[in-house]
Amino acid sequence: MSVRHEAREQGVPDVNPARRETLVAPQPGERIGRLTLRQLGILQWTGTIIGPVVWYSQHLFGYGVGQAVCSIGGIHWGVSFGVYQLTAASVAGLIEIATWVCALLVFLHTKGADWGDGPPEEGRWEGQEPYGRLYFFAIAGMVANVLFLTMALLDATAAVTDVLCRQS
Amino acid sequence: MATTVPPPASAEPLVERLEQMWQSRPGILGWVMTTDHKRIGLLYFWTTLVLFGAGGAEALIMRTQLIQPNNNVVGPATYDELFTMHGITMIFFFIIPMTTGAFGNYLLPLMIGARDMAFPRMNALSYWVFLGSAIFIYTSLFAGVAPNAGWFDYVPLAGPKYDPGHAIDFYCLGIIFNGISSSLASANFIVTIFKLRAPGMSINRMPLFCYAQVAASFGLLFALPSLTVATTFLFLDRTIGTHFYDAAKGGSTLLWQHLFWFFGHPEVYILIVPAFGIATEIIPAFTQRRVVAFPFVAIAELLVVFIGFGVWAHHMFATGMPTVTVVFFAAATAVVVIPSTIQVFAWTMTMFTGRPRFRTPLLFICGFIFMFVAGGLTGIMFLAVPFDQQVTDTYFVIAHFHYIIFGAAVFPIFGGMYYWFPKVTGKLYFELPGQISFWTIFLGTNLLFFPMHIVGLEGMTRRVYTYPGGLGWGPENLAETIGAYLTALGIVVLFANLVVSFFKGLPAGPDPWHGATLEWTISSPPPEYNYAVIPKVSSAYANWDYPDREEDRRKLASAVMVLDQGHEQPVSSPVDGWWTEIIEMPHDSPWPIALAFSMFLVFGALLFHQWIVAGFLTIAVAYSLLGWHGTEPQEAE
Amino acid sequence: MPALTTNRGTRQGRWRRLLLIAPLVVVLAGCGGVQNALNPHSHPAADIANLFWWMMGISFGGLALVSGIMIAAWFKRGRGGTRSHPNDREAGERLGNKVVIALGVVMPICVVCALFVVGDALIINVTQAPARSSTSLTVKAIGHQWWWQFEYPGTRADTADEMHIPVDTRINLIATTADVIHSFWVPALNRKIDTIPSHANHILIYANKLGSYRGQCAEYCGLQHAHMAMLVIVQTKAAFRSWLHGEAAKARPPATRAEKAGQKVFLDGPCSSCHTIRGTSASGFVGPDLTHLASRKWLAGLTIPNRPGYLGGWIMDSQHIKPGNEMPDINLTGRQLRNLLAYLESLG
Amino acid sequence: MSDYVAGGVPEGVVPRTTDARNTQEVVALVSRRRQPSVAVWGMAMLIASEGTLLSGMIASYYYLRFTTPTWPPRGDPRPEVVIPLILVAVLATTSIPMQLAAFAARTGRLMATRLLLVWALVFQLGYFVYEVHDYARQVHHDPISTDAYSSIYFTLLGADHGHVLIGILLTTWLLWKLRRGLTMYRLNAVQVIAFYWHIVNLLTLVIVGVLLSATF
Repeated sequence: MSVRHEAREQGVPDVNPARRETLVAPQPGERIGRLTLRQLGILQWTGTIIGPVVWYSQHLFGYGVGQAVCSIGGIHWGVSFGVYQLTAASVAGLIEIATWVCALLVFLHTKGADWGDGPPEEGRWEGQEPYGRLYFFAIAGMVANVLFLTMALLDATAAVTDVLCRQS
Repeated sequence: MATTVPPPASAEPLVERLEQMWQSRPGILGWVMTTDHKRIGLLYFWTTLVLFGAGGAEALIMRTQLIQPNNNVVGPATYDELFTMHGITMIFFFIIPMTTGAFGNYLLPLMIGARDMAFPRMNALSYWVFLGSAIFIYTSLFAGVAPNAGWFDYVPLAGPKYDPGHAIDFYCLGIIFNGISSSLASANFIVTIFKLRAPGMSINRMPLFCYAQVAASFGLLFALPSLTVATTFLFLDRTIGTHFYDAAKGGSTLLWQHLFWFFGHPEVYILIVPAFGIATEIIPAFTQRRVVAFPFVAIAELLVVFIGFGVWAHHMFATGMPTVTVVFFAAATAVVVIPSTIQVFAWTMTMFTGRPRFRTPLLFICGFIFMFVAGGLTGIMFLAVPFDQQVTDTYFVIAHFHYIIFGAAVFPIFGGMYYWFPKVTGKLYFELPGQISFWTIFLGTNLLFFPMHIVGLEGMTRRVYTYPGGLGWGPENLAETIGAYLTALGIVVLFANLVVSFFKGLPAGPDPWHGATLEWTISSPPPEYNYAVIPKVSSAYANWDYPDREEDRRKLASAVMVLDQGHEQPVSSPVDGWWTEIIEMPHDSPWPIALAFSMFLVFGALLFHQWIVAGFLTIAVAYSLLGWHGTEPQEAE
Repeated sequence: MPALTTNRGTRQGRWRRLLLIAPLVVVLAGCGGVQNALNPHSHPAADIANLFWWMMGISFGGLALVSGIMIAAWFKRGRGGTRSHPNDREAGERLGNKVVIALGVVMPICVVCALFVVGDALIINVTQAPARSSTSLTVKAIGHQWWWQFEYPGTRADTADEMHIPVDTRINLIATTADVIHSFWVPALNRKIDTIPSHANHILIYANKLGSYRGQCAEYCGLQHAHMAMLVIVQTKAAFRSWLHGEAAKARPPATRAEKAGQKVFLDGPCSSCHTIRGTSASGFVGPDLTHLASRKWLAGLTIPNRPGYLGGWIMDSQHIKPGNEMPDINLTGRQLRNLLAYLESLG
Repeated sequence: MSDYVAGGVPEGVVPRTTDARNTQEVVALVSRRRQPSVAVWGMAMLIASEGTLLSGMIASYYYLRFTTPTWPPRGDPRPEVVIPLILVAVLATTSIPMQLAAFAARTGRLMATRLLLVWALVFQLGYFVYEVHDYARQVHHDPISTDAYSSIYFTLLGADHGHVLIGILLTTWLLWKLRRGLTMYRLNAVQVIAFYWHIVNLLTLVIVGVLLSATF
């Protein structure tokens, strides 16, 4: 006996309440809170895309500086590793806080949406920012930026505590 | 929910029309020239199974050798070839092609409501190239010159001075050849996922399996070039006398390690992320609820691969890099853990808040979660650099990554085999033997891998072909060998069950599990054209939106959204899934296999340093490419 | 690191051992093995061992937590849970999200940050390369396929596979290689360090207890990687000083006729092209320095004990004992072999 | 969309490109396209992979540089600056005719497309021929097997020339294809090959810059 029948017998309804929302998608240019959909869209992509880029640049930069400063080829440069590291880490950290705030704003403005809300059925309102996607990536961005921020903090800790070029 | 079987009367001509249009040639030609993602997926499946058998046999021989101190089943030379081939086979020729090639190829287009991959002929090419590379590298084993410097093949041991002969040339060229296949496949997956989703499937409604596939594909696309660079440099060092890795001439042996692990660590996540995807499809089906914290899981699957690109040097903590550099990577290693914890709790809480039914697939997923957590926790330990430096290159590490790779990648693969068996064959498997196979494999693997933690802490280093008595390593190794054979037995039971079910199993019907995703809306096995009506999607678990499925059936009856004017496929916008275009998909083609074969010849010539011959053979490659692009779609009919 | 200092640490380690993992202990109990990372005899190794016991305790907690949730799910199999539509956003989702955020994001971040600070900001200061001038003795370990050479800079001492050090002394070990990458690892004394071609790596070696500790090459280095072990022999400072003095001296000249004949065999035969005996014309550098061969307990990377029978077998048929090693099988008559053995055994 | 019966398409959807039988229809179709075609996506994937490959080589270059006391090591000639820079500038200008060709094809001006492609091809060939000759000359003076510097130098330069060669072959194939009119397939080809050339020119600039960085 198929699972579906079991479920029916247990009184599971056929219609999914979650689809309510997807039908009442916001109209073009409609204001949600203080922001328009389009602004929310920009905030959402900022909160999702910038964080990773910044973290990875900071990571490769830090690795490169370490390699350069502590190797025969670069030791005579006399680069101050600590300064470079702390600057890079703090700049990256600040940017990630900013992007986290972007994601948070989108999240607050799209409360009550469901991550599953997609674009409204047919090709109408093309180019609008679907409600569900904003909400979805707002959450994603908040999670991601927290992780990148943690890494920036740990890097800073390391830069402070370690003796430069002491062999591990 | 069956939609197309049996189709409403008025739809008959349409469906017949689609069938004639999409079906491959009959007989063997239909398999050689096919561009059907389902057939290619099956080809991948059978090929990788054979290679899995080879890798498993190698593992069993090694365990037999280590069953007791100073054992002498195989000599050191053979043992070195065995563990090298075991590593290469399981990573490059079993898990990656199985999770992406087989599962991904077969299921991805079904899940996103497409009729094929974005580049069907390139899809075929990536399979034939994969087969070619497998034959290429296994030739070395039968020729008695198998690679013998370990799967990460450190220089200078793998360099021209300490490993003359063809063994490492086989390694370099085989890996590059295989890398071509994986790169093609991953590019194909990415484009398919972003462009071929059924209209309405916006990116936040995409099944998590597809998130896992796209994460793994991006990982492969950006990690493999590093390996190609590394192996190319090594091949040049070995053949035309360059000095990339020759410390005496200004080269650096650590350069190899950096290049290799820049590929090698993302690789680890590339191995397990598609398995995460399989788990996140099985769990909703057997708990009858959508995964909790869906956005968390989706971003976690992407993040684990992305952050995985920042941790490579934690395989090199014992090489004496500056502490500042080492700790830098330890920080990334610390954070790369979080995405995995997110997923673990999402899975377990989905079971807890759902209505779990512990059939075999879900059992395998539970086993997967247990072993993944166990292996992940030992992984967290490695972020403490001193501890890592103490246990790296010991059996503790072997235990760790086998818990990850066998526990977290192979368990979901087995679970997925059971879960999609009815969809692929149209038959139900037998439940009791399935559960027996699970418990045998679960106990076997834990008996096989847990004692490795202990013996590693007791100082047993990896890659030793034997070990002295009197160090107290005997009992653990005996237990491990018993576990190995127990695991093998369980795997035999598993496949025996599937084979018997294939012939004697009850008919499954389109949707035995009340599964969540689109592939369960169509008949089992799926028709060549996958979907008679391009399905309507209004949530991530489309098969549970019964009104949509009803609407699809009505559309078929009135010939709406059928796209029967050729190999037609709707194309959508990458993020929100607006329907933007209709494209014509290619038909069967002989050129992919021709191209793969001519590439095989070129690599063969390179192996014997016949540069001139290789140069002439590239003409064959060019010819195949010209033939490939000879007929344009509008000339096809 | 008060919580992780040697003495209290090991005691804590011991009872934690008993509390945490009965099953693991049962297996460990049998073997206080001579090459065991959990049986430390220096403060770096002890800190690492204690760190491990802490981490393992926490890990078992985590594993229990996840398994607990799955077991709880097993008890509500087939029933309970949500009665609502499978796609319903409400059913149990809030609880799930809370748990994922609390246990899946917040808790692990705290744990890994704590571990990062303890491991990579504190303990690493003990295990990383010793600061210049913080050590009172330097030893050079050179990896060969497949044996270890030990030099004592400032003296002429040059021995193989058995490294003598004084107790309670901070030693700066310089690890290098003559061919491929090896890894110097004595688990009871400190973590491992790779030997990179044309590159010197430093590590602190320290032992707080007399005795001999086994170590092994940890990085795969070719055919006989399995037979590349070494012994660290910890002596009192006085004993070490006299040993070093003796080791630095030239070889004792042959006394008996057999020994003289043996020396002739050694110098005329192929031996001298690969081996050095200081004080004779033999100055090969492929194999170990044999000046004080008889003072060693083992041969060929701790593969066989250093007794006449084994040594004779090694000379005649080393490829059988250790396939692939650099030493060719030597053809000698019975008399020549006896004389050669007599000579080599006299090199105290 | 839901009233799509085989044949007609809703507003905003590009119908089957294979229906286009002549240039006018192609232009009409492509003018409705507001999203890059699947072909462009495929080329983007290839470029991502190739770009990573060359970045890996460039990273190796600097890794070796930092592990070597003097760079270039004694005995290796310093790379010459002027001529390579001029040639790269010449090569970079070919991005212009390639892009113009793409525009021309999009508006259906077939002959213009052909001519622009020929223009580009001439310069590309000139660059390639000189570079190959120069490469042979340098290898003769300072063999690739001298030391790590010469190894990475010639490998990096050779990889770059290899990409230029592939681009030349693609342009040639494209001209040969365009001898018989314009189809959607060939239009896509023009666009993606122009895309490829922009990236190859960019990579050449970067790589030459990297190699010249040894002189100061």
